[in-house]
Amino acid sequence: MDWKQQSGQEITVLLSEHPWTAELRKHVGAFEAETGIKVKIDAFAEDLYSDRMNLAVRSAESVADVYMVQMDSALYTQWEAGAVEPLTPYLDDAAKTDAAYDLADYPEGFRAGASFPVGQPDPQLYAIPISFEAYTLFYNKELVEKYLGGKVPATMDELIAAAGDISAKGEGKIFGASMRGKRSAELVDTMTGIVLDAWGSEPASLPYNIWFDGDWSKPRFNDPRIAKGLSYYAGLLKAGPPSALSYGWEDASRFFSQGNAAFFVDASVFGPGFEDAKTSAIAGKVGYAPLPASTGDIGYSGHWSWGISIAKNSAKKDAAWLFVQWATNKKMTAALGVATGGAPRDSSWADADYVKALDAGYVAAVKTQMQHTRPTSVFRQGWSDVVLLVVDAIHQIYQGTAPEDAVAELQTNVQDTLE
Amino acid sequence: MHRDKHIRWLIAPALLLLAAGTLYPVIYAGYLSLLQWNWGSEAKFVGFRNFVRILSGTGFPKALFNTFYFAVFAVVIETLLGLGLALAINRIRIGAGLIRTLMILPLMVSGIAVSLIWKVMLDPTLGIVNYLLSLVGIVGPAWLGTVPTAMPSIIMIDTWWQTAFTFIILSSALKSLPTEPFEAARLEGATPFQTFRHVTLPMLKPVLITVIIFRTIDTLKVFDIIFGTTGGGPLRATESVQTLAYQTAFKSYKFGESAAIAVVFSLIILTLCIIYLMIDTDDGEKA
Amino acid sequence: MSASASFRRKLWPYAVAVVAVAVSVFPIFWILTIALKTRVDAFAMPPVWFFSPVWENFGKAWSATGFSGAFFNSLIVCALGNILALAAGIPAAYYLNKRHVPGRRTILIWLLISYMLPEFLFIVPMYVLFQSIGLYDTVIGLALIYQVFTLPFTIWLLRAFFADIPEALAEAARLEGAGTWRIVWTIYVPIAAPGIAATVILNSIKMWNELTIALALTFDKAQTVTLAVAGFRGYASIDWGAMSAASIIIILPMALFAILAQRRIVQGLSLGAVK
Amino acid sequence: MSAVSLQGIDISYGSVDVVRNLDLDIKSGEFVVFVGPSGCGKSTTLRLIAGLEEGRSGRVSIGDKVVNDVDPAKRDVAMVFQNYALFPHMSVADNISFGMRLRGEPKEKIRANVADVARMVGLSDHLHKRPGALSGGQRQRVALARAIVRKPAVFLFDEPLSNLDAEFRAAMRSELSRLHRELGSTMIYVTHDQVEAMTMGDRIAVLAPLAQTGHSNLMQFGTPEEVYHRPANLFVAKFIGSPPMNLFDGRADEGGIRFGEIRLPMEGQVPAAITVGVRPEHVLLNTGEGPFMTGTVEGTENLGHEKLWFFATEIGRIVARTPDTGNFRLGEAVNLRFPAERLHLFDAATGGRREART
Amino acid sequence: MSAVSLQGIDISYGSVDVVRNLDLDIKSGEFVVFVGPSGCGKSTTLRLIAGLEEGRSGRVSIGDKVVNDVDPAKRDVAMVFQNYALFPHMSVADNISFGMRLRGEPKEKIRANVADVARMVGLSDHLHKRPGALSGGQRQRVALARAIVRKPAVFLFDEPLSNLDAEFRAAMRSELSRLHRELGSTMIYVTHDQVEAMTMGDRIAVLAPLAQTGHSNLMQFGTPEEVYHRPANLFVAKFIGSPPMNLFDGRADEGGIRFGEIRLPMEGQVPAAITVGVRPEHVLLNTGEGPFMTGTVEGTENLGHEKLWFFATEIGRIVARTPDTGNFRLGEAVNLRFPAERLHLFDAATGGRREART
Ligand SMILES: Nc1ncnc2c1ncn2[C@@H]1O[C@H](COP(=O)(O)OP(=O)(O)OP(=O)(O)O)[C@@H](O)[C@H]1O
Ligand SMILES: Nc1ncnc2c1ncn2[C@@H]1O[C@H](COP(=O)(O)OP(=O)(O)OP(=O)(O)O)[C@@H](O)[C@H]1O
Ligand SMILES: [Mg+2]
Ligand SMILES: [Mg+2]
Repeated sequence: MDWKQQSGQEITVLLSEHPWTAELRKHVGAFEAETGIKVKIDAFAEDLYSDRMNLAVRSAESVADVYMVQMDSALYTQWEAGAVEPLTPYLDDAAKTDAAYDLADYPEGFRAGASFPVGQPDPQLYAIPISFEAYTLFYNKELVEKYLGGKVPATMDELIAAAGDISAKGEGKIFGASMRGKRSAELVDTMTGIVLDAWGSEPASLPYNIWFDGDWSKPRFNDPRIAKGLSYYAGLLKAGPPSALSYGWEDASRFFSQGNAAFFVDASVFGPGFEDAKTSAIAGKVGYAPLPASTGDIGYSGHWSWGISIAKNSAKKDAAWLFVQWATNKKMTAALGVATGGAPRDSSWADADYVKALDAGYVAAVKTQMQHTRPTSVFRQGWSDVVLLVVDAIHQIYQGTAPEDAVAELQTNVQDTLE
Repeated sequence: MHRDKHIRWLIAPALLLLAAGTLYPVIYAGYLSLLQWNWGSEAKFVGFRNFVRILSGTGFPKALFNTFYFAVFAVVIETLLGLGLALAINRIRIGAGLIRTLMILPLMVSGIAVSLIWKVMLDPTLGIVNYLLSLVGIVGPAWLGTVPTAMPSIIMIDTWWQTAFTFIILSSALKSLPTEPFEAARLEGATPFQTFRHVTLPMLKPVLITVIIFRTIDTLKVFDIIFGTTGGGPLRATESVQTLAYQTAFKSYKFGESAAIAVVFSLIILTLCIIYLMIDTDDGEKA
Repeated sequence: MSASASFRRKLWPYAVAVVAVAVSVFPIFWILTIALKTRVDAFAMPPVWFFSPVWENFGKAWSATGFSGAFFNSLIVCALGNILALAAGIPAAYYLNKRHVPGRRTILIWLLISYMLPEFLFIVPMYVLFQSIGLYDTVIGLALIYQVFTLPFTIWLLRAFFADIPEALAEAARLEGAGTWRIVWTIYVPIAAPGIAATVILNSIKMWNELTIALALTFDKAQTVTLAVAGFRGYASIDWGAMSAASIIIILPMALFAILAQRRIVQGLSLGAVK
Repeated sequence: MSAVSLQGIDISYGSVDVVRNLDLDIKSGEFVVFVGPSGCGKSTTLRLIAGLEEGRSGRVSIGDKVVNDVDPAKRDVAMVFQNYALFPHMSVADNISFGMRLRGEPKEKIRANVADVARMVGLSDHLHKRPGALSGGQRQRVALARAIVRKPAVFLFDEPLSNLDAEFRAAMRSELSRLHRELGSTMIYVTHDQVEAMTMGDRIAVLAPLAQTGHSNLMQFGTPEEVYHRPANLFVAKFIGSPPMNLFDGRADEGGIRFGEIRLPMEGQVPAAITVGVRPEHVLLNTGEGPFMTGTVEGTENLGHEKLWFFATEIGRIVARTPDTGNFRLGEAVNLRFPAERLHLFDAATGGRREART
Repeated sequence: MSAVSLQGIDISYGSVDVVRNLDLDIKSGEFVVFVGPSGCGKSTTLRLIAGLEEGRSGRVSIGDKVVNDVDPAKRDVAMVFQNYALFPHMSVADNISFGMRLRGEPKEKIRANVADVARMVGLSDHLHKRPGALSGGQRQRVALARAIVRKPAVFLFDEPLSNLDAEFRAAMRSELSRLHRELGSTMIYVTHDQVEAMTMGDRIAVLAPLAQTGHSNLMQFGTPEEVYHRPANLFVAKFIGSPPMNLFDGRADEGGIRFGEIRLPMEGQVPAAITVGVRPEHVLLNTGEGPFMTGTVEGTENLGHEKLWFFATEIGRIVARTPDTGNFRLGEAVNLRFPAERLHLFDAATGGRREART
C-alpha cells in the first residue's frame, strides 16, 4: 500500500474539541510528512459542533472531507440521509488499506454500532471508533474515607443511601453525589448507563436497545427495570447539590473536582481531567470503580463512542480514507487514547505506554467495566425527543413522583411522540 | 413635502435587503411547515398535520406559556428599570459617559458567557450569590435547580443582561428631547413624577414603544440563556418556544414540525404587532 | 428647602448610578477573577479574595487557534453590517417617518416579521443559498444576512428618533436648495446622532455576539469571535480560565467603541432653534 | 427680479379651508407687505409660494413660470421662517452658510459673505455659537442672515423682526430696503408692525381670516397711502392704524348723513345705515371751526412722543392723538371736531367704502 | 402680591458673563417692563427669577423669602416663554389646563377657566388643536393663556405679544392691565415695543449688554416718564424712543455749550465734550423763535398718522416728527429750532446725564 498515493491533496478535517482532537494536533505533522497530504483541522466546541457538522455533511458542496461523528442516532440519521460514505469498500481494497490495519481489533459491539442497515445481511461500516466512554463510578477517596470509613458501596442502593448520608452530614458544603441533571438530550448516555445497570445481563439489541421490545411500536418505558434505573438516577441527583437539575456535565464535574462531592457517575472520559492538578482540587485523590451492581454482584453499564467518517460530498475520499486509516491504526489509537482514557482497540489496553500513562485504578476499573457494557445508542429518528421525555421522568421522580407513575406517564408520552 | 417624487428611492435599498433576507426564508418556512421532512430523507407533504400535532400536544402549549411568562416579566421589568435608570443618569452631569458605558457592559457579554457565569454565580453551594446572601443571614434558594425558582432566575439573568438595552436607547432618547417643555412643566408646579407622567412619557412615547416592541420580540425569542443554563428544565419549567423549536429541528431533525412551530409563533407575534399598529393611530405627530 | 435637601436632590442619581454600576459590573468582574485565578481558586467558596493574578489565560486565549483571526473577522462583520444597516436604514427611517407615503404600514410590519424570524428557521435555507452563490463562509455574506435583524431594528429606532425632529428644519434646508438626500444626511443624521450612536452600539453588540447564524454560515475563513470563544468549551472539560479571558477580551472592543459612541449620546442637543 | 403671481389659490388643512380664491399679482422687484390678524393665513400663503405647502387648487407662478410642480429647492426663494427653523446642530456661521456650502461655493467666498451679513445683522461675535446658546432676538437674526446671504430672486420674510428692539429694528429695516434696492429682488414681507407695513412696502396686502369674510382673504391690495387713507372696507379701516380708527354709526339724513349732532352733506345714493370713521390724529381738540361735539376726558396714555386721549361722547368712545404738548385734565370737556375731508364712510351692511362725498 | 428683589446677581454661561451685579427691587404688585437690546440678558434674568437659571452669585427673593434654593415649581411664578415652550403632544386646552390638572382641580372648574381664558385670547375655536397645527400668533396666545389661567403671585412675560397684530395686541394689553389690577400680581414684562413699554409699566428697567457697559446691565430703572423725558445716560437716550433721539456733539463754550450755530448757556462745571440730544418731535420746523440752523430735506417717511423728516444739517442728520399735515419738498431748506428746555445733555466721556442747565 502506497501512503504517498494521494500526495499533494489537501483535506479538511472537521472535529469536535475533544481531548482526542487536542492530542491529534500534535501528530498531524507526521501524517503530512508521511503522505504528502495537507490537513486542515477545523475544530469546534461540542455544542456548536453537532449543528455545524450536520450542516456540513448534508450540504451540496463539500465542506469537510473527514469528520468526527457521534456513533449513535446521529450517525444513523446521516446514514439514512445518505450523507456518509461507507468505509467497507476501502477496507476491502488492499491498494487502499494497509495490511496491518486489523479491523477485528475493535470490539464487535463498537463495529456493530456503526454498521448499517442494522440486522440485515452485509451491512457496511460507516465510521471507525476513535474513543469510547464507559459509564463508571468516580469517588473522592478522602471523603469516602471520612464519611464511609473507606468502604466504597457495592450496590446501587447502598451507593444512594451512602450518598444521601454524606449530604446530610455535609452541612450544605459536602454532598454525596454530583450528577448532571440539566434537561438536555446530552444526558442520554449517562442516564442509559445507569438504566443498563438496573437492566442487568438480559439482552437488549440495537437498534432498539432496552427501550423497545424488538419493534418500534412496542416501547417498554414502563418496564420495572427501567423504572428502577431512572429512580437510581433521580436518587443520585437527590443526593447531590440542590441545583443538580440545572447541572450540565461541566457543572457536575466541576463540583466533583472542587472536592465537594463524594461520588460522580459519568463517562470514563472525565478521568484524566480529574488527575490534572492544574484544574482539579482532587488530583491524586480520585478512586475509580465499575458501577455498583443493582442485582447480583456485577455492575452493568453502557458505553458510547466517537468515530470518524468520510462525508459523502467529499471530493477527496481517497485522501480522506488515508487520514482515517492513519488516525485509527493501532499505534495512533493507543497514542491518542492516552488523552481520552478510552482507546477503542483491544490492543491498546495491552499497550504498555498507554496503560502506564493512565491512573492504575482507572485502567483497572475501565477494563473491568468494558466487560459489562452495552451501547447506549438507539437508532431512530426523533430519539432525542424521547430522551427529553425520559429526563422529564427523572425530574419527576426527583420531585417526588413515584417511579411507577412517572414511567407510566413516560410510556404514554413516548407513544404519543413517536406516533 | 408631498411633492418630492424621489422620496420613494429612499426606501428602495432597505426593501431590497429585506426582500433578499426574508422573502425566501419566509416562503421556505411556510412550505417546510407543510412537510414531514427529516433533513436528508424524502420530504413528504402532510398538509396541516404538523400544526395539528404541535397544537394538540402538550409541549408547545407549555413552551408558549413559559415564553410569555418570561417575556411579560422580563419586558416589564427591563423597561421600567431601564427607564428609571435612564431618568436618574440623565440628571448626572459629571461622569455620565463613564457610568453609561459601565452600565451597558453586561450587554456586551455573549449569551454563552452569560449563561456560564450566572450558573457559576448562582450555584447554591459554590456560587458567590448565595455566599453573599449567607453573609447577611439569608439562605439562598437553589435558583436554577427547582421548578418554582428556575424561571424567575432566568428572568433575573435576562434583566441583568438586557436592561442595558432599554437603558441605552431611552437614555439617548432623553438626550434628544427639547428642553423647553420641561421648563414649562417645572414652572407649572409639576412634581418630578408629574413631569415624567405628562411630559417625559408622552414625548418618549415613540422611542419607548419601539423599545418595547423589540424587547418583546427578543424575549419571545429567548434561547441562549435558557439553553445554556437549564436547557428548559427542571421538568420543562423553562422550556421556551425557541428551545423547543431548536430541539425539534436540530436534535430531532423534524424540520417540518419545527417550521410549523415557528410559523404559529410568528403569527402570534405578528398579531400582537398589528394590534399595536392599529391602536397607534397618531404616531409621529409633531410640534 | 434647605441646602442639604438640594444637595440630596443632586446626589441621589449618583447613588442610583453606583448601585446600578455595581450590579452591572460585578458578574463581569467575576469573570475576570476566573480568568486571573488558578482554576482551583476560581471556584473555591468562600471566595479567594486575595490572589496573585495569573495572566497566562489571556495569552492562551489570544493565541488559541483561530481566535485572533476570528477577532478581526468579527470587527469587519460589525463594520460592514453597521454600514449596510445605516446606509439602507437611515433613508428608510426618514421615509417611514413621513405620514403619507405608500406602503408605510406594510413595510413596518414586514420589518418586524424579518426581525422575529427564528434564526434556526432560516439558517438551513440560507446555508443552501449561500453555498450556491458563493457567500458561504464570507464576512460579506454574514454582514448581509445580519441585516435581517439589524435593519429592522435600525429603521424602527431611527424612525422614532426622527419623529422628534421638527419638520420645519427639513423645510428650511429644502429652501436652501438641499435635496432629500442632503436633508437626511446633513439635518436628520446629525440631530439624531444620539439615537444613531445608540443604534450602532446595539447593532454592533448584537452582531458581535451572534452565534447561531455565524455557526451555520461560516466555516473557518469567516469564523467569528463568539464561535472562537465557544471553542473553549471542550469535550468533558472547559478551559474556564481561557474562556473567561476570551470573554473579557471580546468585551473590550465593544466597550471601547461604546465609550467613543457615548460622547454622541452624552452631548445631546437642545433643539432650541425652533419655537 | 421675478414677479410672483397667485391665481385662484385655495389652501386647506384637512377639511378646514384656510385660504380661498386668492388672486395676487406681485410685480417683479416689488416689495409687498402682508398684514392681517393672527391666523389669517399669511404664513400659509408664504409657504405656498415657497412650495412647502400645496394648494388644493390655483396656480402659482414665479417669473413667467408656473411653479406648482417645481421643487422648493429649485424656486430660488429664500424664506425667514416665523419660527426661525435654525439647524440646532450647526454653528451660527454654518447655519448662515448652509446653502452656499451646498452649492459648493469657494471657502473664501463663503467666509467673506458670512462675515458681511453677520456684521449687517450684528452677529459677528456669535458666529461660533449654536442656536441653543442664543437669545431670542439673536436667533431671529440668524434666520434673517441665512435668507439674506442667499440673494435669491424672491425673498419671503415671515415676521423677521418681531423679536428685535426698536433701534435694531430700524437699522434692519433700512438694511432690507437697501438690499431691496441693490438686488432688485421681489420681497414679500409679513409683519404685525404698523410702522414696518407703512414704511417698507411698495404695496400692502391686507388679509382677513376666511371665517370672518367667507369668500376670500384679500381685503385690499394697494400702496400704504391708499390703505391708510382710503381703506377699501371696514375691515381694513379697523385693522390699519394704531390706535385704530374711531368708528361710529351714522344714518342717512336728507341727502347727507348725520351722526350725533353733526350733519354732513352727501351725494348720490346714501345707504340706510352707514359707519363713519375718523383716525385719532384727525380729531381736532378745541380747535378748528364748524360743527363739533363735546367729549369728556376719560383717560390718557403718554407714549413719550405723543399722547392719546380717550373721550366719552354721545356717540361712544373717541380716541384722539396729539403731540405730547397738549394737556387736558381728566373729566375736562373738550370740543371735538371732525374735518369732513378726513372722514371715512362705509356701508354698514356690506362694509364697503363709500366715496359719495363731495 | 409678592415683591421680587434681585441683589448682586451675576449670571454666566460657561465663562461668559451675561448679567453682572444686578440689583433690582420690584415692589409687590408692581408692573415692571424690561427693555434692552437683543441679547442683553432679559430672558436670562426672567429665567433666573423663575428658577430655571442659577446665578453664579447674588440673592433672589420673592415676597420676603430668599428663593435661591427653592424649586421653580414652588415659587408660584408663571412665565410666558419667548419661544412659547408649549407641550407639543397636548391639545391647546390641555396645554392651558396643565397646571390645574396637576393640582387636581375639579373638571368643571378647569373647563370653565379654560373656556374663559381661551375667549380672552381668542382661541376658543382652536382648543382641540395641537400646537403644531397653529399659526405663530396662535401659539403665542396659547403660551399667554397658560400663564394667565394660573393666577400666580408673579407673572413673567417674555415678549408675549411679539407675534400678534396691532389690534389684538392692543386688546391684550388692556386685558393684561385689567388682570394686573384684578389680581394684584407682580408682573415683569419684557418687550421690544416702545408703546407697550411706555404704556404698560409702572416702571421700566432699561438693560444693556455687559459687553457695552462693562460693569452692570441696569442702565435706568424708573417710571416711563422719567425714562423717556429724563434718560439717565446716553444709552437710555438712544434706546428709548423711535425714531431715536437726535444726538450731536457739543462743546464747552464760555460757561455754556455750543453746537453748530446754536449756543446755550450752562451752569456749573461744563465737561469738555458734551453730547446734546433732542427728540424728533421736539424739533421745530419753520416755527418758534430764537437761534436756528438750516436743514435740507433729505427724505421722508409717512407713517400714516405722522411723518418723519430727515434733514441734512451742519451737525449731521436730524430727524423730525410731525403730524401728517406738514409738507416739505425734497431738497427744501427748513429752519430747525431746538427749544432749550427740550434738550438733553450728556457727558460725552461717561455718557452720564448732565442737568446743569438753568
Ligand atoms: N445657553 C447659552 N449658552 C451660552 N450663551 C447663552 C446661552 N443662552 C443665552 N446666551 C447668551 O446670553 C446673552 C443673553 O441672552 P438672553 O436670552 O437673556 O437675551 P435677551 O435679552 O432675552 O435677548 P432677546 O431680546 O434677543 O431675547 C446672549 O448674548 C446669548 O447669546
Ligand atoms: N398644520 C395645520 N393643521 C391645521 N391647521 C393649521 C395648520 N397650520 C396652520 N393651521 C391653521 O391655519 C390658519 C392659518 O395659519 P397661518 O400660520 O397661515 O396664520 P398666520 O396668518 O401666519 O398667523 P400668525 O400671524 O399668527 O402667524 C390658522 O388658523 C391655523 O390654526
Ligand atoms: Mg404666521
Ligand atoms: Mg429673550
